[in-house]
Amino acid sequence: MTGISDILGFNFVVIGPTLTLLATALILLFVTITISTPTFVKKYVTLFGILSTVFAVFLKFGLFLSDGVSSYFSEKILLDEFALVGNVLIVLVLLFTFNSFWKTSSQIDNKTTEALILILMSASGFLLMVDSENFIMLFIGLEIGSISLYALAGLNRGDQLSNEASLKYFLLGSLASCILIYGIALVYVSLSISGVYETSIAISFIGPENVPLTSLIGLILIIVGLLFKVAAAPFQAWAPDVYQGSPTGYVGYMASVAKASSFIVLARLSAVSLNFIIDKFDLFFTAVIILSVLLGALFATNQSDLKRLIAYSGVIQSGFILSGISFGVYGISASIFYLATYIIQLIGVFTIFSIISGQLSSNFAISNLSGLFKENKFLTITFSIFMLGIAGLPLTSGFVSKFILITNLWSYEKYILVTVLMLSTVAGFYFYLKPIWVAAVEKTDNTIEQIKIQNSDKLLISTLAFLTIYLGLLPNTLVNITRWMVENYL
Amino acid sequence: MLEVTTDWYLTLAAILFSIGFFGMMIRKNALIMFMCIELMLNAVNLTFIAASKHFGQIDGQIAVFFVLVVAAAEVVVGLAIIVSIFRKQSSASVDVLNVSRG
Amino acid sequence: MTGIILSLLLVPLFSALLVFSIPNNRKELFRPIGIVFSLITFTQSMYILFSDYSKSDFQILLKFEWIQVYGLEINLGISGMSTLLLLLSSLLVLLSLLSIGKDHSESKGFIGSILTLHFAINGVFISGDLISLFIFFEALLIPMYFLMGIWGGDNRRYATIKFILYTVFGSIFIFIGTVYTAVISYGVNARLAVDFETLSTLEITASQSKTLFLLFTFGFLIKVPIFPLHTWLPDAHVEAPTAGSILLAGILLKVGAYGILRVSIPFFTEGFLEYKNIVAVLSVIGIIYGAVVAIAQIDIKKLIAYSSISHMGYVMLGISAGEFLSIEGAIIQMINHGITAGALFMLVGFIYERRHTRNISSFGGVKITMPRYAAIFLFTSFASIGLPGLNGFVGEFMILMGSYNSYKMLTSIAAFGVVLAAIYMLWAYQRVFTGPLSNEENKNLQDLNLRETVSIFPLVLLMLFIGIFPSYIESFVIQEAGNLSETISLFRSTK
Amino acid sequence: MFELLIFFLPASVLIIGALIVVFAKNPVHNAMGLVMTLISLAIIYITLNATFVAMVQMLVYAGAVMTLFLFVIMMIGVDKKEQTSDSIKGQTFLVSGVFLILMSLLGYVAVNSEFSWNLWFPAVDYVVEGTPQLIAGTLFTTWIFPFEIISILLIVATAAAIALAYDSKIRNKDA
Amino acid sequence: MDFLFILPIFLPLLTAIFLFLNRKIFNELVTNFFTLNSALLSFAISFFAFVTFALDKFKPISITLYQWTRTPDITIGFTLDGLSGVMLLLVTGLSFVIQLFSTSYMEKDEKHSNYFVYFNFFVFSMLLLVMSSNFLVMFFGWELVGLSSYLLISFWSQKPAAAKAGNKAFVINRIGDFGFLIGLMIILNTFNTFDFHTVMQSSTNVSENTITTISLFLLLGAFGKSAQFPLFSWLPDAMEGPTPASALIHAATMVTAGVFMLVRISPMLQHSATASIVIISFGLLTALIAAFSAMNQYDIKKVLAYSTISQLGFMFIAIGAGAYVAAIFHLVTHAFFKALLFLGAGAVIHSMHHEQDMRKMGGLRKRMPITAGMMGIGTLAISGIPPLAGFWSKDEILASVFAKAGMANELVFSIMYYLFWALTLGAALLTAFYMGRHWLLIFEKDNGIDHSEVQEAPKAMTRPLILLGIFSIFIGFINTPFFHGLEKVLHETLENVEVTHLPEGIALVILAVLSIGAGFTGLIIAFLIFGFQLHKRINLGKFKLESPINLVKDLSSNVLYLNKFGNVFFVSGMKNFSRKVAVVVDGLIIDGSVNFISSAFGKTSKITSATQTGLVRNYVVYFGLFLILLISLFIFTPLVAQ
Repeated sequence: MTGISDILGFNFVVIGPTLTLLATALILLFVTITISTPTFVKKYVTLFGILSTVFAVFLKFGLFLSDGVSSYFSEKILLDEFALVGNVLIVLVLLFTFNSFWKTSSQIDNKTTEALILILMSASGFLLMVDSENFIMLFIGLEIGSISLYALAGLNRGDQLSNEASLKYFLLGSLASCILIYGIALVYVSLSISGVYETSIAISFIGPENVPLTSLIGLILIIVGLLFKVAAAPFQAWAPDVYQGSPTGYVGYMASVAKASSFIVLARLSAVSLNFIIDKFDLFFTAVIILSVLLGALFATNQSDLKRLIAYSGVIQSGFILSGISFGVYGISASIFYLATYIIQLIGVFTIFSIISGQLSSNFAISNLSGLFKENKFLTITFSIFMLGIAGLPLTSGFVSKFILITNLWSYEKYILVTVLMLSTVAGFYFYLKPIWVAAVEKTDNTIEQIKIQNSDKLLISTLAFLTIYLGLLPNTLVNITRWMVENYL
Repeated sequence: MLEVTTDWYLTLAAILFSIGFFGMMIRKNALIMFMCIELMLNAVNLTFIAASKHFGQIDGQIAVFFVLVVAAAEVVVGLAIIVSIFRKQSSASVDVLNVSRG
Repeated sequence: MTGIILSLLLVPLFSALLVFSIPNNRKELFRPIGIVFSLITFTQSMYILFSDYSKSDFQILLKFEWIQVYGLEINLGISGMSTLLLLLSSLLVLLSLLSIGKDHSESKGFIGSILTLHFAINGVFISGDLISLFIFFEALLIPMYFLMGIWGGDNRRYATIKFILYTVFGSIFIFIGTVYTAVISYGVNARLAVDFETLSTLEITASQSKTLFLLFTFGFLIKVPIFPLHTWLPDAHVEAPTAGSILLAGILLKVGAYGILRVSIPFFTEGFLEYKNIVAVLSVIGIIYGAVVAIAQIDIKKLIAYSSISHMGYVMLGISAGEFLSIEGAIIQMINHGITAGALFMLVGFIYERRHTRNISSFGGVKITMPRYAAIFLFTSFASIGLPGLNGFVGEFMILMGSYNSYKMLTSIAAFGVVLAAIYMLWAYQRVFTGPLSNEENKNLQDLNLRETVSIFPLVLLMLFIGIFPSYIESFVIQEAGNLSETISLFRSTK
Repeated sequence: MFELLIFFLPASVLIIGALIVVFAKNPVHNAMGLVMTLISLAIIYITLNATFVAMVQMLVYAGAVMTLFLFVIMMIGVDKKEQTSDSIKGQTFLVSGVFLILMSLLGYVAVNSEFSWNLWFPAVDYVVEGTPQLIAGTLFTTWIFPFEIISILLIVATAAAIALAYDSKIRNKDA
Repeated sequence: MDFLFILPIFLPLLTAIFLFLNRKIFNELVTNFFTLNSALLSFAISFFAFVTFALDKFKPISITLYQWTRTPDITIGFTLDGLSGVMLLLVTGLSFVIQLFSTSYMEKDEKHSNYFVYFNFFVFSMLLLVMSSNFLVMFFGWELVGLSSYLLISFWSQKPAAAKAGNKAFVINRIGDFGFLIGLMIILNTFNTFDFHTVMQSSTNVSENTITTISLFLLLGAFGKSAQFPLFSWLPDAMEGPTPASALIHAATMVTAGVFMLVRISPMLQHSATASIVIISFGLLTALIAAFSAMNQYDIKKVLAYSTISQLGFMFIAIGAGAYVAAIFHLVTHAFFKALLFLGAGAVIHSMHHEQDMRKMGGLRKRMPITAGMMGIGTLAISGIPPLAGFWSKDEILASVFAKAGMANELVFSIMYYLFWALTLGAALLTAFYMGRHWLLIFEKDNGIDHSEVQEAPKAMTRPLILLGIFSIFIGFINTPFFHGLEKVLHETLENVEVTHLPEGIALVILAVLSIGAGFTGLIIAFLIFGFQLHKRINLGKFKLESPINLVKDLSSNVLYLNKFGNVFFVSGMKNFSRKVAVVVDGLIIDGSVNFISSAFGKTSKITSATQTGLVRNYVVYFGLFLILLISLFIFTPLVAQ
């Protein structure tokens, strides 16, 4: 007997992670409003919620194993490998950043609950985004996530930089959303569809050579909207300002969750929707990649603020990841590997920043690091590992990801891209080593204030550092996972 | 005799979108920039509805609802940000806020 | 044997970790631990040297899967040449640990960095495929960065960054070359097989061979360093602490030449035949140029650094000539320059610790206060000049004799380097050691103490031994030099 | 003729309104311009058979959202002059160029689509009226999930607004 | 007993090592004991080996010690034939005599034992050189004598001049070695072996061009070691070293290595006419320049140094003329009388408390009769006064050149060789003149300085002098026109070599008379000027000879300004050049371009990051610009819009 809900494809396992996060947020809201709650309750409720989400993702795995790739909710929600990996990434980001965003939130007077709700909600939004099969759904998910992030950036209201970050992020983000939804509208207007798979079907129906210009532009605008979120040049302008201004404890989460979900969606677009017409976007992607890598390197060289530097390095990394996504399926698997390792390093770096400078502070000049080695060797070493990982030095995961990616690019004969990417790596060594120099090498008399590092932080950072090294030495498992992701699309 | 086709509406939407974009480029007042964003979202809505009529599908109009809600939500957050900034420095001009740069 | 191969990697790493994990208040433990473990590595290298493995071409002894879906493996192995270099590196690490003064020997980071460097160096010489070679090649940078950065001279920031960027710039070419090779190999083997055994049977077209040769060789040449790409070296040497300089000149420079011999020539022979003339011309320019610039130096370390450029020019000339004798000479010259330059830097370090200056003009007549030091310095200088009967002569002699067949004019010009070498080394010796004791500060200099003498002495013995009985060291490289020259002549005849 | 008139009249009001939004110096005028635009859009929607959407447009946009805007404008004061001088020389020039080119390009894109439509997706003859019934029917079946999910967006917006604008110190002072 | 001749080679090395290891323990006496006995022993063994060898009809013996390298097959091997046998005796014998002298000369020097270490090491190197059976071992010895001479010259290295001189000697020798090295390269690549025997045997199969090239490069080596023009300026400077060492190294042995080597390769050399002419012309040039320069030196040792250069020139002339036996003969005789002269000079210096300026001597004959007598014998010998040693050898050289002229098959060559002969004769005359001046200035001319404190040198010094004096008288008889002793010894060595023979009969007599005449003339002129003070007794005023004589004096004392030329052009030139290269090429161009790239990148970075203004509307403009670019890309590129 099939009810209406079966016809519409209702399945609550598939949106289980979203619902769990939502429920956690609502419980938090409820307990805060009704009774005066001690902070540790909030903490454990949040933690419990995140752990349940992990469990929900496991359930989703089970569903995938039994049903395979399938759509739910009248083709609004899609369960495929991208969605699964995206879910896992987002949940892991939540888990890894929990410590710092919890500490940051608990330091904001009377706004702890709101901050936590915003974070959980944004995660649920991004989860929806990677799950969505429909572009409108994608847009909604993106907006849920982004709006929370705009607010998070401005949560430290006493700080002008934080306000500024929030406003800039909001204005530019909204503009990007406008462009994205306009792209969706153009695709709809030219193909009368608005879905990931539908696009692919429509294109194969009319033939790749007959795809109307309008839908091409529409797709481009969608991609631009997503590229904005990952801060690829020339849509990178917001990233350094926002990273710099936002409360340090949140930046790790903000940067990694947006990047993870946007790239997963881009990968799916590239593998599914653009499957037949990917070569038409060749020039566009090449331009974006080269611009990202060059501008990122150029701007980063001149930075004295560490958060801005990481932002620009993110621009370069976006170029790298995008380069794999834009050409063929093997490249996508390489890019996802890259993405996963990069996110680990990114979170690690920002966790360390927030420990050193305090959760709420916005500015983080490189000179803040001076004397770090004297004060805390653990942080210095792990920080160096993360930076070297981002730089792509062998024995770290950064090298493996670069190697796989470049190998794929080379086999697609993208020689120019390879050259540009490698040149930026050289430049990268200049500005990635600069903070290490200040932190570990330079002899200085002025020591930074005493750093108190909690055991949980220590555990978290060492886990991330270990992962960075481990994936550099034995990357087999993760490579297999990323390869499994794309196997159906070969 | 000229016939009003879907293209006309689409062109109108494109012009509206461009004007919104133009406003984003020249104005410094955050409030007005919001309004420009509203203009652009409305251009999108116009496109959706024109397409909806063209294809005889209702989905385009449904999409407009979602865009509407998103626009409303954005306005709420945006205005909240402006209020928050205004409390701090009594100005809503975006150009004052260029401490982080370079 | 596989166990030893693995322990060559793991023992230095373990010892580095051990040193790092000792609390700071047990300062006296750092150096002994380092010495004991590098002694272990040294013994192991000796063991390999006396086994059959060292006298043949490269053989892979250990392989394990790295990335399964791409069919990537990590291969480890050895050959005669790499065993010699391993031995040299263990010896130099051991001696440099012994030679360093108190301010370094009680620093955990310093000892640890050196041991980490040892790990990476060993990795380079036992890696059996392009990937692991590249990994270790790059991994060398990390300990060097800290060694130079933390314990370097006044201008260390500039020098360190220059060193790193230069090397990284070179290594991206190696990286791209590796990727290219892997992709070609994928087309044949359906996996990214880049181990040396597969590569030696991999058939590649002439144009690919040329491109790949250029890519790899360019990267390695920066490390050598060859003439117009050399400017990182003097800066790096001047700023690096003594132990860093010893290892940099003694082993790290050899990595480039090793890479060319191990990768560029055997696998991309056609490219080698195409471009060897350019390399040869640049090496000869380097020989003369390095020597000429060395004459004008006022800093002893810089002088030795430029002399290294000149000496490594001989190595590159020998390699690019591609004759059996010249390649053999090049390998031997690599070892010999490692010994001699290491010893020279160690000696400069000794006097730097006493006087805290390396400026030639602030010395003069030091022989009077430090006769033993002066004698050893003179001895080492003569080894560096290439006096027959000492090690420096053997390699240069073989290179010149061998290269003459290919490049008559160039080799004759290169031979003039021996005259220039005598000029700069002896002139420096004259200014530092002879004449009256003019500077007050030099009057209270202490001669070498026991520790310092012990740490320089093995090198002195080696200089003499290799110089008098080169056939012993030769026996470890004959096979490889023979194979290389055979490959080259085979390609030359088919061309 | 009537068709043309019913297109061009609201269309020109719409563009004038939009230009007022962009160019007016006084925020209240801008807001009024926006209202003009929104209302004329609603009229266009009606001509496009989207009656329910037109109603919602009037209520939500022109009503609620604009009220919000005006409220904030009043709150932060209308008497402040905007700094209009440019920090980059020739910016206005550049921006006008960008504007014109962008507009023509987007227009071209829109017009260019006709070819493919007629070939693959010709305009339909029948009329789909955007009545509440039809919209509700679709919204609560195939679009039920996004419709429910959009509530999260509203919660997020609320939470964000509270977090950003709600000042506990002021509340404490009042209390 | 074949290996016997190896012992004298390594005995000095062992002594050197032994003394070096015990230098802190042994006092002077013990050191002297060891070194003298070792020298005597090695001479005795050499003598014994030579006698055995002579009894075996001078059949060469070869011994291979061990393999130096496997590929190419190079061994450390030694050979004993006539040539090396003579040199073996010469080196070990002289080394003993000179060490005997040194024990007294170096008395109470604080580095006494070091001196003997270096000395023994030098003897070892020299023996390595002469006993070698292949080019490599010869090169070993070749370079090691350079090293030991460096050590001995800069023995008193706290004296800047000594250090400088040692340096100069080594570097100039290295220039020669550079030629030697290139010669070796060509040899190895032509013959595939270094073995003398094989190389010489197969040299007939090789084109003359190759032979000439090899010879010329080896000749460069010989020029360096034997201080021939233009590489001679190190030898006068080398006089900064201890005098006995100079006697051994810079008179008797090391400097003759070039001559030795050329004789060694004579089977090859004879095939190249070009090389012969080059050798003879440079030899003659050297002989003349050095003789000319010696005329106006006032340093007691420098005169001898220039004289040595000049005499070496004679030997080169002999080789160029194909008279290899004559060259070796002159080498041997010269070794004795020049050692005698040097030791004599050493004795004088010792007695004069290290005063070397001849102008502060004069009239020492009465104070130091033995020394004066022995040095007189040396002077006569070098001047070619019969029947002393120098006469026989020098006469043979002159006669050979003359004979060579007769043998030439073209008139031009004939005339050229006659000219060479005449000039050589002139050089011989100059030799007699400056040597006479030398002796007269030291022992005869009264400078009005009181030398009452000067005493005869100790016996340890005079005994060697007497010994050498006896040799200087009689050694010439080993190879006279009546008894070709040396020729027989060298017969096996020069088996396939066409040696220029002396003219027969009356021609020889006339030549001998001419040569004797030259010697006497030179001595007489010297006596007239420095003994008889002729120029003071007759009035030369009306001839206005002052300025030409002063010019000649000036040129002579400044060695034709060749040293100054060399200093300006090569030493300072090299320094300036390298400084310019280091600063301009290395610093500004190469490193500058590297730094320029990085600073350009930095500047670009600074400029471009100015676009990140922090203003939202600017960011939106970037957005818009890129959107325009994108859309026009899609509209206008054929790639996208079909």
